[in-house]
Amino acid sequence: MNWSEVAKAMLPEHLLLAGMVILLTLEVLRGRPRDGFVVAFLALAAAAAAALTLHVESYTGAPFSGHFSVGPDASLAKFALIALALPVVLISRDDFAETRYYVLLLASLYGACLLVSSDSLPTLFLGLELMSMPVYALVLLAQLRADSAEAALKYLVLGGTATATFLMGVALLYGWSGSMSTAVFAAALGSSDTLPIAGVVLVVASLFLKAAIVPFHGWAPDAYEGASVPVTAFMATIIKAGVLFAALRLFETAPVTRPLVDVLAVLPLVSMIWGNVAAIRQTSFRRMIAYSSIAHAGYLFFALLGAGPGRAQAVIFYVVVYGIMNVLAFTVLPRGTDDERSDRLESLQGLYQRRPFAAIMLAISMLSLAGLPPLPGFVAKFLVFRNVLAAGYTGYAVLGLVASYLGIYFYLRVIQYMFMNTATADQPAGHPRRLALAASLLCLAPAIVLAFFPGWLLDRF
Amino acid sequence: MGEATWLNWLLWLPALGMVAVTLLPRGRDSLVRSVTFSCMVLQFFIAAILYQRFDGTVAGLQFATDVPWIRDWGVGYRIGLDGLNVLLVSLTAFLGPLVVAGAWSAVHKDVKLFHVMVLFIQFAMLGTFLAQDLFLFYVFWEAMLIPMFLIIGLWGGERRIYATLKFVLYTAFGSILMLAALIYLVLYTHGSSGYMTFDLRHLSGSQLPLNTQLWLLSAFALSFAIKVPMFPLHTWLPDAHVEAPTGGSVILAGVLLKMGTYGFMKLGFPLFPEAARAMMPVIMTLAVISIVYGACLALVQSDIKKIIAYSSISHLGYVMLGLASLDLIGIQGAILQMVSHGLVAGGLFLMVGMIYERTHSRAVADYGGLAKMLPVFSVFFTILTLASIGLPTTSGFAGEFMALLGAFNAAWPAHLAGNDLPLILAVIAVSGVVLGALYMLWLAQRILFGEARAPHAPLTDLNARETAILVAIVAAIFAIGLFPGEPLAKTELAAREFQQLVAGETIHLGSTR
Amino acid sequence: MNLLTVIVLLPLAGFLLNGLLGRRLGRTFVSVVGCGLPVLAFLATVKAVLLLQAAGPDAALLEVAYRWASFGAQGFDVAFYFDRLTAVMTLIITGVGSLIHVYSTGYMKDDPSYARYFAYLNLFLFFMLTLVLGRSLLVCFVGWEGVGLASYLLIGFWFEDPAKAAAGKKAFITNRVGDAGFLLGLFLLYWALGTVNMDEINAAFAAPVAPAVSASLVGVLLFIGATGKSAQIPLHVWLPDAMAGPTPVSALIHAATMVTAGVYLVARLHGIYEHAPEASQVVAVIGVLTAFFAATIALVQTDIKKVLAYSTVSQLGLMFLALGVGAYGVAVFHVYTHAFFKACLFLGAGSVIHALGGEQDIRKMGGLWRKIPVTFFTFAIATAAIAGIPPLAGFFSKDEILWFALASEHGGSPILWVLGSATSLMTSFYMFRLLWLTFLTPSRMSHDTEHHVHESPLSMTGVLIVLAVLSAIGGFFELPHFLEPLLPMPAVLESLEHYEHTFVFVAVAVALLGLAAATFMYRRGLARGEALAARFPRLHRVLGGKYYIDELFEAVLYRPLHWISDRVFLGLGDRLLIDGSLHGLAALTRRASGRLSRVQTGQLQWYVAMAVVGVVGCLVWVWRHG
Amino acid sequence: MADTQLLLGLSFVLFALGLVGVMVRRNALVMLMCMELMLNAVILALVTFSLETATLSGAVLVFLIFVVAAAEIAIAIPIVLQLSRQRSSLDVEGYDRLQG
Repeated sequence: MNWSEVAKAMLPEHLLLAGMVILLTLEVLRGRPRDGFVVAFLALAAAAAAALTLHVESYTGAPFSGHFSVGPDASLAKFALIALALPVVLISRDDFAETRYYVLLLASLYGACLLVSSDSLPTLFLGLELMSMPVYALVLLAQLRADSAEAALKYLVLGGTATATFLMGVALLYGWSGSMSTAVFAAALGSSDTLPIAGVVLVVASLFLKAAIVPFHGWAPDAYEGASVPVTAFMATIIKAGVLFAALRLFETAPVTRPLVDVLAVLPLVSMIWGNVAAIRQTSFRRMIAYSSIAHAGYLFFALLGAGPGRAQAVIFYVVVYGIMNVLAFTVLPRGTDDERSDRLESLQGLYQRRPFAAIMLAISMLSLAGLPPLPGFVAKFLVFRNVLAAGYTGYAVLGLVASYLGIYFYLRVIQYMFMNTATADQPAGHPRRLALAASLLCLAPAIVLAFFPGWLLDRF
Repeated sequence: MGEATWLNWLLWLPALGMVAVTLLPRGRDSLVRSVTFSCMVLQFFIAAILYQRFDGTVAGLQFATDVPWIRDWGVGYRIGLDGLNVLLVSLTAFLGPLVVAGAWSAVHKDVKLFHVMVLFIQFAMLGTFLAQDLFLFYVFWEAMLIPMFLIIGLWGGERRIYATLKFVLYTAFGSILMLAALIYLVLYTHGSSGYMTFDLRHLSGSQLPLNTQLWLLSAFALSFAIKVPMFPLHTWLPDAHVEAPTGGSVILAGVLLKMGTYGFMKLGFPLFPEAARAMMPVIMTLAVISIVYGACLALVQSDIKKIIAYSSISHLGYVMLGLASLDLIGIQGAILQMVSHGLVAGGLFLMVGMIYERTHSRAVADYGGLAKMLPVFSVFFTILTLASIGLPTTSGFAGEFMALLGAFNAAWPAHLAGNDLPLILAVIAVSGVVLGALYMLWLAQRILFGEARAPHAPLTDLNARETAILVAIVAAIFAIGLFPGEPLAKTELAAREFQQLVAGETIHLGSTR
Repeated sequence: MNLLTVIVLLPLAGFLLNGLLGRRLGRTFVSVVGCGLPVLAFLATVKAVLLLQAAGPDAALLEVAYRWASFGAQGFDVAFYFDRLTAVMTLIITGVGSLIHVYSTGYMKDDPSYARYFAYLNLFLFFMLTLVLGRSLLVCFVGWEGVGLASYLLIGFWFEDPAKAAAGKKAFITNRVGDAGFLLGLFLLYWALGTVNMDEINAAFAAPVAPAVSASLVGVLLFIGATGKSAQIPLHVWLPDAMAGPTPVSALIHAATMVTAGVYLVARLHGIYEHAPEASQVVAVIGVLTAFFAATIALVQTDIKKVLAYSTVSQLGLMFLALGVGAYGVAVFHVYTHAFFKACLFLGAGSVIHALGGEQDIRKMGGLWRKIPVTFFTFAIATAAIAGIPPLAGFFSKDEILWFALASEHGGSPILWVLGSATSLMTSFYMFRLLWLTFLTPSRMSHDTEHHVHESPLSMTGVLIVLAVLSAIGGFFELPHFLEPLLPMPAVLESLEHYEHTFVFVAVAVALLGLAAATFMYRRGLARGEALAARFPRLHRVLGGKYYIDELFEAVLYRPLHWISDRVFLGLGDRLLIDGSLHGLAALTRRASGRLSRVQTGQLQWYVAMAVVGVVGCLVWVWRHG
Repeated sequence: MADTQLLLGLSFVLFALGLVGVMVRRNALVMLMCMELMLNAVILALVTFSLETATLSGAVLVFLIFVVAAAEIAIAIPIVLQLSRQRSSLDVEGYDRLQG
């Protein structure tokens, strides 16, 4: 084992870990709440910088051969995950003063980074769990909502079921091959035996569960609504991204064959339709975003239908754009003292009159999520469907596009509320906050870059 | 590259204007208007220069830029002027300043956002016309939705939200399937030629099997037909037009609808020529139904804007008929009719806006004898009415006449070969000439003539700004009506190429006998 | 110098000057410009005629102004063509036109929209000249539609009155129906010949190799256009209503010039009709029917202008009869004489109306000859002329029409002759009825009106005198002979060759018979006429109701069109089927959204159950299809 | 290898039992226990496979599962505690304030 390699290859993870350690130390020594935010932000920034450097250097290394390896793609994915967490942290400060919140956040990110680099199923499993479990606690931490415990329990029980399912799948794959390498999964995809296929199905089902694909989505709307705004943002973007990276890690570039294709196509398709349709009548913003994220999970898994390098390209680009846009929405969301009321969609009425910047940012976010050009969401959608079409699934692609059409309406409804309806008297004031502004600019800048120069990101694969 | 710079300026000027207006301080409404207006005027001058320097005797693109954009997929920033878009680009640039001027005193709410959106849609429209890359085209095509959604939804009338959602949902549905077809086409070309590109010049020669072509063309056609709009996909138009603010209606009628017909001309037919030929009877039939149907519906409306809206359906039917004739004269007529309709319908909507500003009513029944009260207004309204009817010497005649002539030139050989459908359709289309006169004159008669009445009795006649707008439009209408040869010389080569590409070997040049 | 272009553009200049500046510069300016430019155009025309005469009998002047649009090697030119036929028409238009302009300065003296009136009148002249001077059918069509526009504007000149505005609209739209036919014919010709230049079309049909198009079809289509403009059955309905316009307008547009455009068109394209016996037959039959039925309606009209209007329709019918039997020159001859006497009649009627302060009902007139003698004398001469009393102008042209209707080898037949002669008889009768009732019978005017009756100013009476003189002597100019190099006369059936003079006597007898009958009926006033009407009440009602053609159109065309548009297209098509299904889909989606929300019960165990079903389902699916 | 089949069968039955338990038992604590049961079923399967394939990595994973299971419970307990305090009930059927 080469220690310098361990130090360098895992630098982002180390920095996150360092952040956690410092935070815990501070908690023990001083217990001053304010430091938590600063330390977490610095740790994240440093980790992001480290990941970016590794990517730019095209660094490759395997400090734990067969379990953990780093390549440019993995570094980029890590950078995306950590960078997405930056604005989330920025908007967290007003809600969370406790150090433990930041520790949990960093821990979850650590897990996400781990799974991106994992080469073996146990590592992947560890990463997945390390990513998920702090979030159960984070959901619980929303003091503003009385229902946060309920949300956390629903998330935990379904998450735990997913863990068990995943492990059962892993066990079957292991039983079939005698190996714990992630490559087993890709190999099993091409097999026609019952055992490996059953293993694959179980693993896929657990990923579906974590990413909230219909019919495994039950937890998502409740958890999103019950959690606090930054945690919802975190769940909707980073967790989803982590799960998709895990899927990418497993599927690699292997083609998906017949009976499995239907599972991988139909359930995401149903998710798109379900999510987009159910979102139409929602009155809670976060719940609406939850249904939206169910639909987006559908698009993301759809991208796995196509084999080859296009798959990673589509998934990563989509995840990045989707993440940025989602976080952007949460950064500008007006927040009142009464969380339940300020979460109502009606509270957005006339937002443009009160806070034009927030309204415009939210509009950009919604339109991008709807996949309308010239916003980056369109390029992402385009990539996904190009991939599906390239794999020859014309029918699925057309159905998917029609499903995505269904989603346009409720995104536009948000814009309608903000721009076209006039405010009712008792709207929460929601003053703009400087950190939130910084957070939204942090999202806006890459969004603009990705809108006009999608090639900048695409050419990195 | 020097010349191409001009075209890039033309395209990006509205975008720069957007940024500039956004950065202006709040509450300075007149400054916002002035900046937007100067931006539009500047842009019009650039377009005028480009139009002047556009050489109709040279085939292919002029002032072209071709820069890779997303290298991986062969997407490029490819823009250029050719014979098919040169007139429409000029029209767009011409109407731009008029829209701003027309909204000068009409828009008081969120002035800044309004002007940003107008510049945005101007940018998107120019981009759609100029794009020579399928991906770029689609991006601009869809980008038009957003500003239009806001323009109708924010500054529109009572049912604006219904109207704007209807508009967007209608249009977006078409685009979604077009997206699928577009990707499929590019992937197919990739499969057969080995390199992936969205360059239109490379895509139009693809040898797809007829069946595939039919599917893809249907998807494209759906999107374009919604935009045109052709029967039976037209019901968004009356609502959108009626609810939109004046500027929005002008943009819609003036330019946006031409996107549909331009799409057929630039993409739909040339990309899938065999399918286009196979589908021509259907398209012709729908075009003719649109002509008659739109005219009939215009006849029974009681809202001035709705009458003009339905008349647009009818007029664009002529465009489609001309295009579908695949006859040189018909194609030229279709192009001319697009420009003409942009001017005429745009002008009429501006005039309705002017009167609406004074009385806040668009009901035909509220008006009468305006000729007495508002003589200047009435003169312009009469001229525009006549142009809409297609009276000779106006641009409306030139376009309609050539489109119909083209349809006949195509119909007779078919008739002699035993296929009577085109002939029957062409004859019905000519009847639209009568219907057009019927509803427009009835409108003019009801509001201009008879005993004088209006919701707010003492009305002031048009002011200098309004008169100037209308003089510009009327001058353009007569210039095209009297001297159509000038613009047609710029488009002839492109029209011929289009015809040869789509009609294949069996060209009937109308009059070569 | 481009003489022909100048002729066309002079009135346009008048229109622009009067239209743009007229209101600001005052009446004198308007009068000078409005009358001066048409007179200049007349003088220019005279010069052109002199040039043409110098060039020989079948020569033509040709001027290409510019190319309107080109398509490869081909294209449409804006070109003017001037031969003897054009010369006659142009002289009538500019000559009679100038006279009527002068008359108008008196007639419209007190109208507030004086400048607008002259602007429109000049605009009309511009388009009319474009129509006759245009070399190609396209330019002709520009004028064709343009005169329709001018007519529309002038009929609706007093637009405050909704009925008048409606009459303008009706005229325009009826004409449009005809124009559709015109366009179809034009398209067909262009497709077949690749040109729409009328001289080339004639040449093409005269060529030994016939063009690949049915001359009859083209002929009928173009004739449809002509029926619209020249008010032939069934598109005649607009002309009587068009009398809503100022009377000089009726004289110029709806009597002397515009309505004869259809005759001009057919004569100009005689090359087609010569080779289209079926089309010619249609023309003749429609012509004679129109002539006959319009005359019957005119018998019972009581509005002075309506009588003249139906008389115009009837005379136009006779012209088409002549065209239908191949006597193109004769038709133009009648156009020419008709222009004089009908203009004179209308202007005389205008003078009467002017004198009576707007009264148009002949039942409320009578005994005017003493009070307005100049008007009476000129009116009487014109009446005699139209009735065909020799040696006045109408006699010559009408006699020839009836002769060729019988004797032409190109479709002449006794039936045509009988109907034509009956028309002639009725014409004579109703015109003298008009003369008697208006001028000669004892006065039936109210005292107040009678007191105010006065002769018109010199600008009006002068014009009347000039026209009366022309109506009297115009027939001596052998126009058919003058036009023969262009429009050859049809051969005469051999069996009738020697009977021409006999039929001249018959014609004169018919005219005199009409005169006598009218004198008998109306010498003493209305009583005998009313008694006759009372004996045939049904017939009288049908004639008075103009055969209910308007009502028929309303019931058969207009109302169904409205009903279909409103109920079927709008109600059923747009609202119910298209929007209805879309709204249905939207409602369905919303309902589905509600259903899906209800699936989200909040019950943790239900969520787990869904997930378990999902896992098991996936496993089963893969196992079954593996 | 009848033993292997037996053990595997047992493992699947346990797993299914756990799943069904989560699905039907309304007591939150019992639900958590059922989740542990599922994990134990996996452990059994892993060990069986480890034996059968004569590799060790399966057994290694078993230890990781222990850790994770413990952590899961550690997080679950405060959640259940808070819920029982709020709603004074452990019946998950009553936890339906979030829905729709």
